Amino acid sequence: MFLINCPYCGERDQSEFSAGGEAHIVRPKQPTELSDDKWAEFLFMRKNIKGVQLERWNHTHGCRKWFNMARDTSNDKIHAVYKMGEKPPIK
Amino acid sequence: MQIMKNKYSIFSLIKNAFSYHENWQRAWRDPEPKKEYEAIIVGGGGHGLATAFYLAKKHNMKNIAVVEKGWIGGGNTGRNTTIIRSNYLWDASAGLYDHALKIWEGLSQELNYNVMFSQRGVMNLAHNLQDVRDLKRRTHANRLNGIDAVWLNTEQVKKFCPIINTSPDIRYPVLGGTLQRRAGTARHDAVAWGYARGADEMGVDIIQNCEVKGIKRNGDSVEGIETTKGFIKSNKIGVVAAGHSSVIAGMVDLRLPLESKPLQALVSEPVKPIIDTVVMSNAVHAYVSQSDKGELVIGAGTDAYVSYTQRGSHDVVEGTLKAILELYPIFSRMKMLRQWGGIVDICPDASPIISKTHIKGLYFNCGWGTGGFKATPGSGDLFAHTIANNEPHKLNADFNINRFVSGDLVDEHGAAAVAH
Amino acid sequence: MMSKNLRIANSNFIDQTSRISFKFDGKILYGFKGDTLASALIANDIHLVGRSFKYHRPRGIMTCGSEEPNAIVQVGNDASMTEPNTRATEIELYEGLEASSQNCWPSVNFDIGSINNFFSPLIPAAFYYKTFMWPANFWKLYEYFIRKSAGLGKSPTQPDKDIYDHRYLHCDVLVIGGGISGIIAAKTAAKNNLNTVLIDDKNNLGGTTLFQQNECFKINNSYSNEWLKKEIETLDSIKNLTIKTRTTLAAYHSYNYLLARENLTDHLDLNEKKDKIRQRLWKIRAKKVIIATGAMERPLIFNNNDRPGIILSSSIKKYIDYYGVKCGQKISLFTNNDSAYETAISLSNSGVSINSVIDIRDKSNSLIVKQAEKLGIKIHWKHTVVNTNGYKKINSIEIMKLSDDGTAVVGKKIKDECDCLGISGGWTPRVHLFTQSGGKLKFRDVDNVFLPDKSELDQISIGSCNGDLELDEVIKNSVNSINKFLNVNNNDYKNLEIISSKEIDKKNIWLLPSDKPFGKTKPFLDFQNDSTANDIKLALREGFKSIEHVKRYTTTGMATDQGKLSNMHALGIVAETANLKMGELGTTTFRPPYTPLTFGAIVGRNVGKFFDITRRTPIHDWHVKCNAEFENVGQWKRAWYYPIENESMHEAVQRESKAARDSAGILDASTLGKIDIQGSDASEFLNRIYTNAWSKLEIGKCRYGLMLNEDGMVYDDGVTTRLGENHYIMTTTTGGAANVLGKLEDYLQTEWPELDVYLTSVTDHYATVSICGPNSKKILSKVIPDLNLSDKEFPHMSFKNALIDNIKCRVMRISFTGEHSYEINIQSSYGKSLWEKCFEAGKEFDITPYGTETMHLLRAEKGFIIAGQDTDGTMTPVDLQMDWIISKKKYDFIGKRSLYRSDTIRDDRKQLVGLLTDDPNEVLEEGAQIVLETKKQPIVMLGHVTSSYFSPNLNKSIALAVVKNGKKLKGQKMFVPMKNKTINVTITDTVFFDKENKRLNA
Amino acid sequence: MLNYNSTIIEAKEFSDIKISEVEPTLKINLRGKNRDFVTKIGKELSIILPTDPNTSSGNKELNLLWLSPDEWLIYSNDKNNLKTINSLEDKLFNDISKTKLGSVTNVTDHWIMINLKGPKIFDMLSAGCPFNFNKFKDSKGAVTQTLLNHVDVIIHNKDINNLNLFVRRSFSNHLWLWMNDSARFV
Repeated sequence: MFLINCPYCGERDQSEFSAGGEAHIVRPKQPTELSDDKWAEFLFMRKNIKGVQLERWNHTHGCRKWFNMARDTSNDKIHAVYKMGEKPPIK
Repeated sequence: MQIMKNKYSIFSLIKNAFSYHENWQRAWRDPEPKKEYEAIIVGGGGHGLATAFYLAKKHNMKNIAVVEKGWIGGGNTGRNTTIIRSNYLWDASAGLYDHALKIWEGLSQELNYNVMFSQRGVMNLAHNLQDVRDLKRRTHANRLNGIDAVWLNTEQVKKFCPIINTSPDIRYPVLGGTLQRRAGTARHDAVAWGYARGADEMGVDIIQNCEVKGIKRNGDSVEGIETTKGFIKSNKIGVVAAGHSSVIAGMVDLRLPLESKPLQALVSEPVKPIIDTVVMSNAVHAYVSQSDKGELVIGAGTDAYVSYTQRGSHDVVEGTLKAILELYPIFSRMKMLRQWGGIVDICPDASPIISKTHIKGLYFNCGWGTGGFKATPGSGDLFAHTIANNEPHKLNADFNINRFVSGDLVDEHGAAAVAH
Repeated sequence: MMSKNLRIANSNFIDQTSRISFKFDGKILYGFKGDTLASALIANDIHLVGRSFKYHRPRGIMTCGSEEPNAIVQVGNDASMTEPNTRATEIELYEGLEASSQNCWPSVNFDIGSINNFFSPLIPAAFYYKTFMWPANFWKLYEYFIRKSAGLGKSPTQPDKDIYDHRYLHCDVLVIGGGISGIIAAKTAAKNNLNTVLIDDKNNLGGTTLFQQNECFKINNSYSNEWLKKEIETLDSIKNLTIKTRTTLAAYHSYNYLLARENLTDHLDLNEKKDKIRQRLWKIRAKKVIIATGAMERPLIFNNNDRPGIILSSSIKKYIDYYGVKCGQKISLFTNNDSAYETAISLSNSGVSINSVIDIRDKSNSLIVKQAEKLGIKIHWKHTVVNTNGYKKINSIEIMKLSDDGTAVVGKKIKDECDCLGISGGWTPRVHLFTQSGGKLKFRDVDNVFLPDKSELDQISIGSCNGDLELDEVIKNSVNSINKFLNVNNNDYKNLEIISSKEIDKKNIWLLPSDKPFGKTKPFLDFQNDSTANDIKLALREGFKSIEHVKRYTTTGMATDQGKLSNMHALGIVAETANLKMGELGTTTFRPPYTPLTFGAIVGRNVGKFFDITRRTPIHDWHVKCNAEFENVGQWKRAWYYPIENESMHEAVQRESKAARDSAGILDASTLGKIDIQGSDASEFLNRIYTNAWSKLEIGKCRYGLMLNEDGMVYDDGVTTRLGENHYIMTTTTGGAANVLGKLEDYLQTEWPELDVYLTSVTDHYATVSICGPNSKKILSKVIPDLNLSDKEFPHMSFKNALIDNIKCRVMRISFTGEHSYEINIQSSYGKSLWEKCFEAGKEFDITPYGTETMHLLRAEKGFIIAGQDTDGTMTPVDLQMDWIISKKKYDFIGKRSLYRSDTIRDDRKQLVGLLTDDPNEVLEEGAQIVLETKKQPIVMLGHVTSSYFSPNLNKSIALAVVKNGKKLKGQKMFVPMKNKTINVTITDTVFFDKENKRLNA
Repeated sequence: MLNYNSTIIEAKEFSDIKISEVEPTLKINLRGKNRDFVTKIGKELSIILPTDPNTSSGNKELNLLWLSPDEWLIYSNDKNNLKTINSLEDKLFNDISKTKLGSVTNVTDHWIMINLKGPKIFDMLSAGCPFNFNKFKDSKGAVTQTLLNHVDVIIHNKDINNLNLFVRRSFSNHLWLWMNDSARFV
């Protein structure tokens, strides 16, 4: 079980959180302008990185806030957490 | 090049007993990669080895290689709970999985390797009214697709597997279930080893400890792979890398609709026979069978996050055993002997991809999620067909990558769920 | 009657004043408090305790701990309390203990299965892959017998009566292992004000030092055991130190999250166990972890090394020094290192005669060996045991001289009578937990051990599990690394004077040679699974090179001890045979748990009524009182139907459905999700999440909305009411409530942070009472007299605030049944009372309570969908023939784009339709498939039945279904092929009842 | 006259734990982001809105619990005083929600408030709660939202070994039974 540092509530057990998948996939502002392929990219295609991945988590059973996390999917090490709208701390 | 292997049988065992078993041949060679192959299969799991086997056997492509990062059968092939069934909802899936099931039924003989396919039946339980509707819907669809599946009421469920707690007082009482008698389990290692031995015999090079580092392409077609054992040329590359599919795809900037997640399983200490079928329950999330060795084989769920660590969170294991004890309170004093995790690549519609890509000569077989083992022979056969003819077989035509663009998904969440 | 002669008097750990009676294989025996089952059995001269897995060879107690491969017994014979595969070496003796041998029939002494031993040449490793293939359909039969002979103990057949519990624990420092280094660590940590927890799997602290009373191991001039005893005594006085004995660390996960099982009652007398927690699983989150799990002795691999009476040398030492039990009268020792001499000295100090020590080394000049020689113990240097004799108990060994390169034996054979052989193959650090935690190992060549190397976590390993195998190293190195790790400076152990025998001469041969041809020998590796060195070599010969392949092919290391004893030798022999360096070969992964963990402990008290949450509505008790049958909807209990007397479900539902349309019905709708929406952008927000437009909805009006996923498929639906300019209340489906709120919050926080909108769940704040039917208006006017219910003042799809006895409530005039109906929302504490009030007021109209089944029937008569029943995640609003609800004006809403993909715009998709059976009494089965052609194979399925009922109000069977291209097929005859018959149906409109919606205003 | 129904049976006493429901105190959920909102609330209630995570503020009548950067829970100590409940809710609603400063929602019956007293309450909680109470124990006024046996709860540290625990009404009966069962074993 991870120990996750919620940017708002502090360190909590993983069971209080839920994972929301790859981060920084912005919903297209004008979907109707997009081709089916581009829309499919947004809907389904994922980087699914092995290594440091930027992803969304929600403190479901705490403050209910969404935030982002930089986690190495090859060893589950969490490098950083940052609030929605903030820039990723690492490239 | 053909290598005649000595046939396995009780007689060969007796014969070899006299020489203290010192004269058995290697099950497969350990060759160095050649410069070039007709086709290269990336990934030495069951699916990859089966693909090579059928390429050689049915499509007469003998000059092919299977490259494996670690040791063959060391990925999900060796980590799953070996459930085999074909009671899927949609026609496309039914066709795919039943094709596999039919091959399973003669596989030990086809490979001259006992894969211990044991048709002890698979039962899916219903715990609420929507479960009942969904399972009945599947049963009807299965029947009309020629797949044996029957609906059992609670009493019949109890009769078929007496140790299930079917009391109406439990939190989610068993309201009935479906049974596919032709379904069952098989010995996972034997599948990989049997296909490897068979493919090797027809000349296929199985190259272990050989990791793919890059894919060389020339414009819109592939030319070969960069590996830890050097460059290997080929203009047909079939990728069957399960959890690592996205990693390989990334080498040619190809994005797949996949997420790789931890899936856990566990076994108990071995005991004398206590349950002689496979029981699955999606709603309560528990599924269990007993191996020939006597271990209870229990599949847990996936975690919701991406991970390549082959470990999952303890809550998932606890949740699964909670469900097991709800349905089988007699197992409370049984002990967990070993738990482990695999990396499963999951598609949004819980159906696989067996498909060409927009890059010429590059083929992907992935997205099997939590249920790939059961499809191993069919998947290999159809992927071999797709690679050999550069066209999908009609049975895997619907499982192309393009469905995620058109929206023509094969939604099997109901039939697949996590329980395999 | 116990043979006293095997029990010597002078043990400090056995209370010889309290005698305990127990049963083994039906025979009544006696032991003492402090015994394990194993020590008690040996004291009773019982060595043969089990049969091996494959060849059913007689096997005896081999160790004194958790690595025991052979002495695996069934405890108890009560159908609900029996426990299989329990290690005799770990069972603390208690009054009333009953244990029996496993895997043998009829008895451990005469076991039919042992015939397998005779056939053993025929069944080498993995033989089953090579046979049982002919005739093909016979596998079922073969397998039946294989399964019967496999398995060890027996599963209980009745539910467990014991209680298991969980407890979370957060500490600064967790010390695993209460041996000498663990005790030093715990003491240091706690004294430096760190909240410290020390756990050990034994019933007391001290590890092996606890009984190490030997001239060669002294601290400050006292025996090491005496010194340690004093240390232990000081522990109680230290605050913020918690000590847990009988607690086994089961799993070490990332982020220093660990699971430990505490045994609370297993050691108690039978009559004391009741109503107590049997085992507690500690879920530990530690800032720092110190692993001090020690090392375990290795066996030696030689021909017939598996006979009862062949015991690890260090275990023989523990049995004599700790339990005061002699493992034999004439004992020989076989070793490749110094530790066997400690055993020899202990034995001769207790007056047990030592035949001889067989040592494969050329010599050893260490202190301990010298002392042994002083005691006149005979030593065969550079010799090996080539064979052992004795079927059910060892009675002699055969010894020969080793060739210089150690690969062969030379000279003449010496026969040596003995009734016990102690073996010592050196030591293996217990690195299991370290590797579980993700740590990487390094290999040390001089004594062939894997040691902790790199770790991601905040942890260290100290003592012998870190490769310090000699007393002075253990203390010095432990103290240093502890101080460094905790960043403290503890000088308590700085200037200790330590005497410790040093082992200089080392030699190791993984597979010892015999005078017999290799093929004829049986050098066992994995004693429980019966895999031998021959099997390993066979696997290699057949091309299984990876250690994981070898392990799986031979099943070495897969028994209930998970290879604790066999893994190193397996690696060694593979490396030797394939001549690789062991370091390069790597090791197999140790997976949790460290020792087998009961399911019960993992699940804790989350069984029975605590298996899952049960949610109840404020009116629940009333439903119970009125004998409602309940339906599980998610975690909710909802009233399903209310049978009167012995009404069947069908009868009850028909009655309820009729009553609701003829006069009045009342439904508990409290489970519907309710979300309070406030903020200046509330309307815009609704525009984006629903398919239809909201800006123009007047205050006080209600509107039905449909919510899609981004992939365009129907997700949830419900009625939303505009309470004020910037204030809405949204209802969701019962099952969807949590997900919908989560999804909406997600969009607000991540996609549209610019929107000024706040969502608050009020699902539990309100009880919702729904009254429907022609008389609903009359009833409501009695409940809320001062509310104007005229259609003009209070039309369909509108809402009013009201007071009932001064309690605020909201009344919506909305309908899911097609009847004139109202939903009253009142704060939950008054819900039951309001329900009763409405019921009272409705009595004169025979108001009838109805459940979810009737609700579903009534809405089906009207063709209203239920998300999740009539939709399955593959249906768009267009498929549902609800095009009207998709705003053409709106630029965007969730899922809109997906509706225009090549597949979703097809007009021959599966679409929602009505179905009527030709025979009005024939009710279709939900889930049944629909076809146009029954003759041609393969049968083409065009759709399926989603909802189906017998409608009492239309007096015929009705159904909803999804059918390919259904919109265009109205009036089309179709077939529903059932198992034994085919039902003729006709596709119709989805609305069956009151198409003109007259009744809404009736 | 409509009468009040509690979800929970009678108060329970165990050796070191007392568990009792506290009947309907006013509970209001507050949402808001900007500074005007914060100051406005301060004025309305003459209590400073706690903006530090996991903290609370309050006076004799009212407690303000921090739930998230833009969410708070108000609850009154004073029992079943419908008048104050309605009036305060209306007042806040008019001054906060109607003026678009934030949102004000009556959640009086959404949450059941259970009081836990005694030296062993934290042992009882840790039987099903992953939260680390080591510091929380000793910090009066501390607030946390977490899971207790898989149920969402808000816990307010009123005083030494004296907690107010909030659980959604439909879960309360289940959690109540669980807590009683746990209390048996601490």
